[in-house]
Amino acid sequence: MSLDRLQSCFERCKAESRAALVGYLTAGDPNPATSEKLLHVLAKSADIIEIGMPFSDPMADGPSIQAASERSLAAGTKMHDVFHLCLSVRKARPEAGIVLMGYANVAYAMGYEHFAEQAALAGADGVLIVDIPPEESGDFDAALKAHALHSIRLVAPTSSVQRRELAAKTASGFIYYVSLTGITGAEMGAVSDIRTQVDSLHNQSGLPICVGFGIKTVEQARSVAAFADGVVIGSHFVSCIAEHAGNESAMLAALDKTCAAMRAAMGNGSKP
Amino acid sequence: MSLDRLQSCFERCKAESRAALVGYLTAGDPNPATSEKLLHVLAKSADIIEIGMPFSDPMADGPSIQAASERSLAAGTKMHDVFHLCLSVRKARPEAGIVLMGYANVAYAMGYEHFAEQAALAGADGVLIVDIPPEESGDFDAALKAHALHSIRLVAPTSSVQRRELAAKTASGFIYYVSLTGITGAEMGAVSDIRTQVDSLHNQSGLPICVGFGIKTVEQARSVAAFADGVVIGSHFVSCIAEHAGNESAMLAALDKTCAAMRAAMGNGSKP
Amino acid sequence: MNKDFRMYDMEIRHAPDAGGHFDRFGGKYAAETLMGPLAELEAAFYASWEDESFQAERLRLLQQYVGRPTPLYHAEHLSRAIGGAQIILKREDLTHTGAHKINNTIGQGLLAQRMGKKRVIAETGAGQHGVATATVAAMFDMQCDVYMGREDMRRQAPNVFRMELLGARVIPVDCGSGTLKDALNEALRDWVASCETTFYIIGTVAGPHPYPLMVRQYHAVIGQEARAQCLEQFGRLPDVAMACVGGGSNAMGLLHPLRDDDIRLVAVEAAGHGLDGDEHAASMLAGRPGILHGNLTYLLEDAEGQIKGTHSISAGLDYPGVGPELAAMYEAGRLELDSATDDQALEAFSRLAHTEGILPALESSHALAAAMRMAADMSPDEMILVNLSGRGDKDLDTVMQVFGKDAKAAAGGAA
Amino acid sequence: MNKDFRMYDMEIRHAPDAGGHFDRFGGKYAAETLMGPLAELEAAFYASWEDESFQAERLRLLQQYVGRPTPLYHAEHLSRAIGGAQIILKREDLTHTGAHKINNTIGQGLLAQRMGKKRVIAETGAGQHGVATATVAAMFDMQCDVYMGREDMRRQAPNVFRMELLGARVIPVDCGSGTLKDALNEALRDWVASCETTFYIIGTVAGPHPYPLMVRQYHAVIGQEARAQCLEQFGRLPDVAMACVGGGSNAMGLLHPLRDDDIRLVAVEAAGHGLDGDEHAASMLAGRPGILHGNLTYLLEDAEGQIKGTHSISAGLDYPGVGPELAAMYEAGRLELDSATDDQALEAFSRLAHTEGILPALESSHALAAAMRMAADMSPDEMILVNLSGRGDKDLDTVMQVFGKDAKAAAGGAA
Ligand SMILES: Cc1ncc(COP(=O)(O)O)c(C=O)c1O
Ligand SMILES: Cc1ncc(COP(=O)(O)O)c(C=O)c1O
Repeated sequence: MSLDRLQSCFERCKAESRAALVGYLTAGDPNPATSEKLLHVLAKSADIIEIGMPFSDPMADGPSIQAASERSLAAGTKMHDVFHLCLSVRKARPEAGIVLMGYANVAYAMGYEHFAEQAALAGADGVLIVDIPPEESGDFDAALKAHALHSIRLVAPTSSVQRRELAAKTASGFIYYVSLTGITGAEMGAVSDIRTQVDSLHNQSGLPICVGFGIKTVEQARSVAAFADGVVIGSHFVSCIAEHAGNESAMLAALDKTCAAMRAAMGNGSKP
Repeated sequence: MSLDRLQSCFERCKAESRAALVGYLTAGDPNPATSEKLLHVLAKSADIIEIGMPFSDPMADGPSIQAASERSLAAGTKMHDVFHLCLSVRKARPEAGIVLMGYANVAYAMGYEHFAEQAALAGADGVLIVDIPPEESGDFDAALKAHALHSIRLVAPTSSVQRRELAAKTASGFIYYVSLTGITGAEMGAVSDIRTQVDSLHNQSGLPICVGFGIKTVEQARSVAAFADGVVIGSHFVSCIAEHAGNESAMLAALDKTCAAMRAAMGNGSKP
Repeated sequence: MNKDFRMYDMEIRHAPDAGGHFDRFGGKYAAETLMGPLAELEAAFYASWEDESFQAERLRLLQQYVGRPTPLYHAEHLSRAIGGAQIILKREDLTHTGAHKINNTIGQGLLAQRMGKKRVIAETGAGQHGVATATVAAMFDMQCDVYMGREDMRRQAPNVFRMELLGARVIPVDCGSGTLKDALNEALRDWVASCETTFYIIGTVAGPHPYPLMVRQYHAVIGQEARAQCLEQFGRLPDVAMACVGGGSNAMGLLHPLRDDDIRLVAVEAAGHGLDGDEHAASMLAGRPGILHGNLTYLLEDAEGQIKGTHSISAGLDYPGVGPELAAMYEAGRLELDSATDDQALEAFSRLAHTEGILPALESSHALAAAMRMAADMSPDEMILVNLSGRGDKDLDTVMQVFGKDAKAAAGGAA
Repeated sequence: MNKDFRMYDMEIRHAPDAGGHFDRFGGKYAAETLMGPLAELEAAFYASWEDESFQAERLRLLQQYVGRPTPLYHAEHLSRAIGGAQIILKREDLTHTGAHKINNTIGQGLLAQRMGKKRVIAETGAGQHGVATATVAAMFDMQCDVYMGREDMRRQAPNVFRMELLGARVIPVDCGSGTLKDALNEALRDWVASCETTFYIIGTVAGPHPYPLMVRQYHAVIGQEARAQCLEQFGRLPDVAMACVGGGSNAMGLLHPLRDDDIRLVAVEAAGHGLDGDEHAASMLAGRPGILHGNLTYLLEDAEGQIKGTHSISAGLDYPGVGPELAAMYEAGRLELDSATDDQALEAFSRLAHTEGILPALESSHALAAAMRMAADMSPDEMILVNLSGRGDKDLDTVMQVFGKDAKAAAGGAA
């Protein structure tokens, strides 16, 4: 069952003395067909795949992921396409972690219960909704729980001790530590600061801690992998799509290459 | 002496059973040299010559006489030119009536006393300042009187009985009845109305009554000449200058012709 | 002179629950990064609200700087022309900067000062909120960045100049439809990154808690004054109170203090080219509940929850959502809805100009259009109070274009 | 609310003589055709002034329509930045239509109604008087024609649109320099022809008697309020009171009610490109007495009495004369003169925008510039009261051009 799957991902990585690679792409970007191929490429290297649900108003995202949402919606991507893509990845990688990520209104429009049901049927392990904080997550978490889906929580540099505790208490699967005060794709904060935060989160919660937002280079990824349980790469992967717009094979090749490089940076065997 | 000269003009006309032709031109229009020739042409037909003193802001005048002021000032006409032109007409026509007409500020800027002195020296018989009504004319009239100049007054259709009396009391030379409520060059009012007004003015004052503003055709002139002591033609004569701009001899010929026609309309011998 | 402070009610009535919910609406649907800053803001707001010296300074500025109380004007000539109910205008158009928006920015600006913030940001549609923000930023010597959709910059050009002249930076927003919602997204993105030094001055009764509450409280002076003025000038309260709704700040400002009275409350939405198609901005009449910009409220969205493009001739109403408290009042049956199309708003604009010599904002013209329609079916001894939320100077270009005149040509030449 | 009527003094103090003379200035230098209508106007004015119901209606409109009393605002941030005397602003910019001009048009508009006139005409420079006239004409359902120089139509384009939207006809004046004086000439020409049916609403304290008196009385609310407000807010009167001077209506409005107090009164003329040359509009500082537009007063004229072309960046000050009562007060030593150049006015405009979040009219910016200069040499416990006669919205194009920005480009694009 899916609760186990995320856990096994992290355990597997731990066993390999490395951090998990958590890779993000927006579903349906640049169109559903190509997106499926891209997700399969991503799934070759990533331990956990974050599938972004496109939204018209992605206010927590920078230009790169905003553009991904726009391309996806312009190509006509609907939620059934998102679930189809999810299921396709699930079939190809039965052991991978899969997390659906997105904004509240998309889930709300479907109805939380129906959304959770579809997500579970599509083989997702967890869901991360950027704009549903613990305070508003009662109904939503209940729906996820009913379908054995993890509710992933974000913790930010601005989160107070109380809020970290709240996150630790209400989250499952893993905690996503936001490595900067800002939107996706901005510049990552100082590694030493992030490390301090992650260490203290480890003390507060038994959950794995993944770090993301702003990680763009192999060096950054490597330095974060040294202490985090997982490293999330988003904008950096997404940018392959914009860079090779109109040339699917080049797009796939570029993504494959950069995914592999990031996977390598997770530091097989190098973790203390 | 000049007081006699205006009087004799009207007496002469009366003797000829006709109205006096009072002709207006702006001094210095289109330039002092041509203006001198034009005034001499005018003086051949007109019994009384009104010499307009150009002013930058001729608020009581319509487009035609405004433009005359503008041309004159643009040609550099100064008050000494105006007086020179006046004197030139005086020399050519020792028996004609000459009235300087204009706006208060020009006289005020010279000083009323100095202005009156110069006007008298230039051979003028009277002065008509559009924007010095009897209420404001104390100092000015005194200066004119000191130099034996007539103070011509306007009476308008809007003038009350009291104001007509005031005009009758303070005017000398003649009374200028404004044949319309409006500016120079507009359309003349109904002849029957004007006649009623002029008749009643004749009852109030022993002074000759001249009628002006808006008289443009020989027919109008003839109909007014039937009951008024004098008929003032202004815009109509001035328009010869604009119509023949740049062609002095045509200008002079046109003015001559129209002056003669108007003079003929004064109705030699036809007056009751 | 001797302005009467007693008409201002400092008690917070009809407060949301602790989480900022008005019934099922509202809340705090924000990114985790903002939850800390929002809690800090909430605490600061409540503390300042209880602080007499803060309130005294706020009221002093509202009176001596903004020009409050604004008059209540009986539009006799308009009412007579219509021949029905009396139309009474609350003259927010006479405030400094020309719209009600400044009531709120004075409040939030003072709060930003109190919290030691050196920079403010804002989103703006019609530009009125941007101007009002740039204005208080200048007065309080704070840095100011205003996000504005490029389409809105075009239609409200004079307000762009005004902000720049006040020393603010206007940042064009190209994403989405280049209108208000996109500007709000960009402002939120800025704030997520800058919340430690920056105060985000939201311009309407929307956004995550405590914004809807806070903005309502700052605008409540409108209705409090109007209520007292009605009693003083007419010896009675109106039968109906009406306001246009973009996000709902001028509506809540007028209606909130009247909600406990026996008065019909009406919110007027922008029907654009008509409610049938998609070219309107009538979130309550034509939308359904959803989550956007930090709160749960009525939204214009497609079946998938994607936010729809909206249309209104008035930039200030061109927004696919509405303040959560309005949604709650509507569902509770305390708020009636009406709408006006672009054409109806323009007609109301002309009608008021010609009968009363007042050029209303195109936003306010929507409320007027609905009021005029309603008045026609009422008796002359009934009374409709309309919030004239702003003046129309900012809309001259738009209106002249519609009326078939080329603005520049008119300036250069025609009689 | 509860606005205090007692601050308004209805007695006519410092009246001119029966002929409308203030010492040797003023009078009735008008064409005979107008003398009858002027007498009729004078009688109607005096009768209405004594008529309590007329005055009550005038004050009601000033309060409920115009937005009086306007606030008195202590510009603390500006004063602190200068480090000298305290600068206090009388906020005429907050009146309906955005300048003091409406105080007068409400008065004359009501008088026109009372006299049964169905049509009004006006001259306008900055367009503010034209807008204020078009406004009351719309309200009172009178036909309205406004004469405006073509050059002024260009620099104050938004006001041209506003007049047209209010239903007025704006008639471009091409003669002369195409500015205010030429518009006045044209309006007088119209009136001479139409005086039986038409009321000429003159926009400043100039023209033949009774205009200078009448307009002063209608604007005296400014100084009467300011005086009472100073006493109430600061417990004292100001040391200096200042206003810009075009024709002088905002100056007389502020200064007349303060002339019997021990306060320095200062009128600020437009120095344009400097008083040395001819490119300014400083009639008192650089002119001499003469007769124009119906009254004897200080004028800018050449040796022959021809009126000179003037220059000021602000259309409302671009006039070669000044109200006769100001000339009289100046000669009597009761009025001090100062001036501000175009550049100084622009700097004051920016300074007020940046320190206080207020965009003043370019006219008012002249008064501000002089006040700022004077304040710097005074002590912080001294006080300068400045008439902020209007708001700067009408001047955006001019200012943006000067500040090197292409308005259209800014609107379309730049950050
Ligand atoms: C004059 C005016 N009225 C109304 C609105 C709509 O906003 P709200 O619904 O928040 O009052 C705006 C927005 O810019 C506005 O400028
Ligand atoms: C705002 C403002 N201030 C001042 C003036 C100058 O006129 P006055 O000297 O009559 O006050 C004008 C004229 O248009 C104006 O619009």
